[in-house]
Amino acid sequence: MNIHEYQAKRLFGRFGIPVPAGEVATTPAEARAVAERIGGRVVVKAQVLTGGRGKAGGVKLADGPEAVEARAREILGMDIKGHTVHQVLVDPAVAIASEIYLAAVLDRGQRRTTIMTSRQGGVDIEEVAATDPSAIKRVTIDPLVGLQPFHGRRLAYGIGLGGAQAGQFGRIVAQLYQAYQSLDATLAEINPLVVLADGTLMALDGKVNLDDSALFRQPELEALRDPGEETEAERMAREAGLNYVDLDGSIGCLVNGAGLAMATMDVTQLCGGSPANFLDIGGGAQADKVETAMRIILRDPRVKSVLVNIFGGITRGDEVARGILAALGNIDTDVPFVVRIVGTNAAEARAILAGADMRTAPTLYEAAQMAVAAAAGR
Amino acid sequence: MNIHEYQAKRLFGRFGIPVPAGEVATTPAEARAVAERIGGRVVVKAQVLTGGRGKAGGVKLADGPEAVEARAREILGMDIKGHTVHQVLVDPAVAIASEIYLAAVLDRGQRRTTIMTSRQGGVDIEEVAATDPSAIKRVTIDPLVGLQPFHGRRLAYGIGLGGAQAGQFGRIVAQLYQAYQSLDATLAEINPLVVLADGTLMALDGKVNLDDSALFRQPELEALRDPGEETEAERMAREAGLNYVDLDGSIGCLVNGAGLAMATMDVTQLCGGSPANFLDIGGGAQADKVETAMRIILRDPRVKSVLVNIFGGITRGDEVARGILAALGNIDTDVPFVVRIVGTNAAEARAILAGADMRTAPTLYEAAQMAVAAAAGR
Amino acid sequence: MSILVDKHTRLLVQGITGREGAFHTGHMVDYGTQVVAGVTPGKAGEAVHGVPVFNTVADAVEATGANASVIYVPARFTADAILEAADAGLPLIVTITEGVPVHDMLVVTNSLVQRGITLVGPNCPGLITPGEAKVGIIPGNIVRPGPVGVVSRSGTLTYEVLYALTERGIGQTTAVGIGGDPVQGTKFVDVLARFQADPATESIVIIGEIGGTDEEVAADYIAQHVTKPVVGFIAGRTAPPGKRMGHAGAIISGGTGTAAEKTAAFERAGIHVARHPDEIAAIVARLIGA
Amino acid sequence: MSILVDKHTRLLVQGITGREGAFHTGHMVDYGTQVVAGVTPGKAGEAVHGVPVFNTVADAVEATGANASVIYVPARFTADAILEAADAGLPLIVTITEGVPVHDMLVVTNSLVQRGITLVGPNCPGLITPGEAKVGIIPGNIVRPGPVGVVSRSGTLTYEVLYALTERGIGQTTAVGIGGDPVQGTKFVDVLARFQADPATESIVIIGEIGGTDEEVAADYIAQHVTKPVVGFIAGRTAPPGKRMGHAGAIISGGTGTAAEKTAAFERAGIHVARHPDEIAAIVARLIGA
Repeated sequence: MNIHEYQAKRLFGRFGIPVPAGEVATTPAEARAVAERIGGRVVVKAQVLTGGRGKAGGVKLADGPEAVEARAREILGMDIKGHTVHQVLVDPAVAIASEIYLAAVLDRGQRRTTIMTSRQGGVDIEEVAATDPSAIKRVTIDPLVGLQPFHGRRLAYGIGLGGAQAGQFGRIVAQLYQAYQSLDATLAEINPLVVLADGTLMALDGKVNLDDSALFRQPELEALRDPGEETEAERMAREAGLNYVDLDGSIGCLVNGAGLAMATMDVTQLCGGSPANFLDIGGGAQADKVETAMRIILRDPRVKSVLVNIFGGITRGDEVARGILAALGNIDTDVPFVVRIVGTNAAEARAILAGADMRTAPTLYEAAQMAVAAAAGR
Repeated sequence: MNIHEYQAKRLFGRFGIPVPAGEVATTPAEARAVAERIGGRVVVKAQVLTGGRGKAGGVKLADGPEAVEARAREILGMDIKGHTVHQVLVDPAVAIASEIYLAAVLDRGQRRTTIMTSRQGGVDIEEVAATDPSAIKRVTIDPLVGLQPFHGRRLAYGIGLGGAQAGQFGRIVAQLYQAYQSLDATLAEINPLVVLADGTLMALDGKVNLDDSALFRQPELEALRDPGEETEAERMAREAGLNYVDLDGSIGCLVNGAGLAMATMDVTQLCGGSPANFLDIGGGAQADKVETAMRIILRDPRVKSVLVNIFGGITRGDEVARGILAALGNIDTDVPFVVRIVGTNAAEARAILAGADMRTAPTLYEAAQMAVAAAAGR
Repeated sequence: MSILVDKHTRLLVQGITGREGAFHTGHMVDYGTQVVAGVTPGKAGEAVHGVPVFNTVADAVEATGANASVIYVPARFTADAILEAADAGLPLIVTITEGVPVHDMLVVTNSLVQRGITLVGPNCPGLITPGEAKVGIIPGNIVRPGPVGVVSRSGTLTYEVLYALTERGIGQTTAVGIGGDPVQGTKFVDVLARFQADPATESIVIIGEIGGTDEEVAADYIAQHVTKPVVGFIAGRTAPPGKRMGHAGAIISGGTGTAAEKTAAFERAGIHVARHPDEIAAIVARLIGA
Repeated sequence: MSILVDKHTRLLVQGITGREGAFHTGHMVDYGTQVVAGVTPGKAGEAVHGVPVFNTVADAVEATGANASVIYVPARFTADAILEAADAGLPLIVTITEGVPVHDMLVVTNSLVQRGITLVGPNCPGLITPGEAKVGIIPGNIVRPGPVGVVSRSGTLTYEVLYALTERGIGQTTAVGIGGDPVQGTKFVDVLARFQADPATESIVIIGEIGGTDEEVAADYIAQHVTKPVVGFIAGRTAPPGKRMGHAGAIISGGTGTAAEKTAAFERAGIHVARHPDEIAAIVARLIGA
């Protein structure tokens, strides 16, 4: 789960990291009120869960309440890479001497956490990694021992800081790692960590990715989920315990298992179609889950055909077939279904579905071809 | 550093371990006031940093304020194994169904922490270990991973607990380990952890040994030090940064280095004498430290002679000798000194001391014999 | 021959009295696996499908000589369960549970690696040595003994491949599902090394998916150390970046972890890459002349 | 020959600009030790006794190829310093500092043992290979090259023994002070194994003291694995129970850790036990015919 900049900075502040004293607003009037409270020059920043908002015009400086209200009016409602701006953050503007990048990030391959920093803050770290990899300094944290002060020193001296600044940087490294650990994050990023005119450091932007699997022990974080960032279909799926991702093709996919669901999407494309979604209904027949999954797929008007791909394992194929039929009995639709069931009792399953006037196919490749053809005809 | 039962239980309570709602008193009247506040039957317990106070009559039940005051009067001022009772703890008396032993203790050999428990609470664990070792259940905690819930379960089921009682026991194990870790303890012991009439558990007695080396980061614990438990000589030594332990012999020992100081005591005994103290003055000549050390030794009227044993290493022996002379110049004493200096510039050192009319010896064994002989003549 | 588990494996089931644990214990017992003990705290003395239940793993190991564990306990208790199994000295621990927090797994995997204990999973279907032992949830009726080693991050996609191989009469030495989480106990290379060393394994199927770089690491390993023919497939060519595709680990982030990169790495390493799952068994058949 | 350090050791000094660090760096350099670098955060570019100073151990190792570190930083920073040296890949770390918290050392020693890194100390005088390298604070003028390996939990008591051996013309391969703390990086058995394997070491002196059971473990090890003659001494026969005798580890607790037990264990293991320190060198002289 990702959270907004203002939420990330609020959390960082709680761990002692210096952050601007800004506030979030959902209307131009609210933004004006925040600016009046803060006083002086402010920056109005779109809160959307995507990058590149600066280039899209979602970040603007403003001086005085009138200007703030005007800028907020421009930004609120803006569409940035498919995300509508519902909130703006109004932060006091600060004089920036230079910008640093700092992040704690999960290193899956090493099963460790890497802390990365670079003097080239304010830009994507991937860009720095591509153009000037030696500018990035890294330390790797052993989860059994944890962050030590020397890690902070290596990073600070590594990017040329010294004196009191190196000391403050080391404290921020420790605070960021503490936040990353305590929040069950897989990424905690400050970009930029700015050097102010007086030489002290401040986190001007923040990004946090949270581990969905740990939200059960982070109830406060679960509450930060932005419902506006989820499509209606994604919300329905999440509430039903289905793994679902919206895509923009025309072939609905209903599959058991995440790997098989991805493979089904891939084969659909290989056959000249394009998948409308990723959907993993999980293990077992569970007619109610199948029905919810079908409703989610069919509410998308772009869906021209549905490809059902089920592997019958310990769950028998005929049971799954009956579950599908039961679900279809409750849904009124004329979108064509292509069903491919393989594995345990697949023959019985095909017989059941054939009796219900559904197209079936013995292989995934053939099923995908049929689904693509069915969609093309509509 | 050891702390009193009432201090240990107060700390345990802070980590969530159930403890009796008692209070400490330094006078019979205070004890009576505590008993009146608590109400009902209470137990009056001598607070001394030694075991065996029960057998010595330092723990007594009392019903009603009069009785409490009388019992407190009996116990306060009592001498238990050389410790004078200055405080009593007045705890509400509870109905005890059975007693459990539970402790977290540093295992030096394994470089781990062992948590031990036994159904034979209320007696010394060493006694149980000697008579019925299989009654003791142990788990070993990897400091890199920490205590896990399964450790508590293994101990609980291991001593035959079950159901809700096993659950509460597991929580107390976790709380005790948390206390042990957070307080930088090398021992955190609950003995007995009692099973009350309703089946719940309560820590009736507590013992904590703190790591002296960690007191710098435990200022609150440093404040728990009981000055009454230290001799005046020990206090002076601690404040001067000397390692000193009071013993009851007649040969004062002044040595540089802990191992050498112990060896000096041992040789004194081997030669028929008995050491009056352990004293390590540490590295370097430091005339002021040597002087303080001498004053500490000489304030003991039992001291009949002083054995000075110095190894000159990087510090030269002649410098040490001059330090000793300078110190002696400020102290008025007729106790005979035997000085043995070996190592760098030992010959020069002996010459300097010979000029000052001090007995010197080339070996520790000979020096000890001379010191013992000198003491015997007084 | 086989890797990791065989007919001598003495299996212990943690969470045996739970719904999943009890259900799959039945299937494992029916398959002929030596399931010697189960553990559920507080339920010592009970039995599930004839398997005796103990309060702790240590008790179970002492009483039955179990030498492997499979874990079905809920996610929030899984780290504790794995560490309990490790502490009791079990050299192989297979964790089926999905949804274990990443930070729990960072601690657990690092500790187990240092102690030389093999952890498979979490969030995996487990492993099966056809005709000998089934540890986890891979259906027993879709495999048969034979010369192909299968390793995969997926569940049902693997079942498909196993089923297709078996339908063609091509059996397997062992099939290992290493799981779809970002931090796994066993990685592709660990399994590849074992298949390479196993004389009965003649060829290897490796099924990867988007997210992380383990497929690239596996490709390097295969290029350098694996002499047996390898057939590969990567799922998620059509997955969009930044979205978690079911598995916690199946996510393209920061532009890395794409199917295209992984497929290219496989091809550079000389792996026979299938365009779609149906091709996998066919390529294997061609390679081993079945 | 020698153990752990020799003329090829490229030593780094952590805390080199501190009072102790600078003082002993001078002595180590004067002795002929290859002291190639020092580390004090924020003091890169300075020099101490001609030794260049770096901000971090990683920088120092990269610039100088240091392969061992000796630590003189204050106790509250010692765990960090040790872990920094370990992280920079140094295989030998000698920690002189006294008063490091026990819980710090629990974490540090367990981590280093698992990584195969040798930590000597803390609260130790370090080690010296006469004529080759001095790492720590053992006086260089009381040793000489020769056939005796010395290992001890003590400082000055060891110096005494070294001095007495040297006075008799009996030199040493290496002398190792493992330190007087309850949790140590290197134990007696670790050093004994190295002396037993070192062809130049003909006999061994082991000096123990009250507290813990490492002497008993060492005695068992000697009985089983050490074929060279061993002379032993235990300090603290007259120490009272429950009192810390200077060293944090020198305490008799719960009735164990007494000198009597340890001496008995030494005698059972066939170690030649000296009654008092003056006897040690005499017994060694007799044993090796010097």
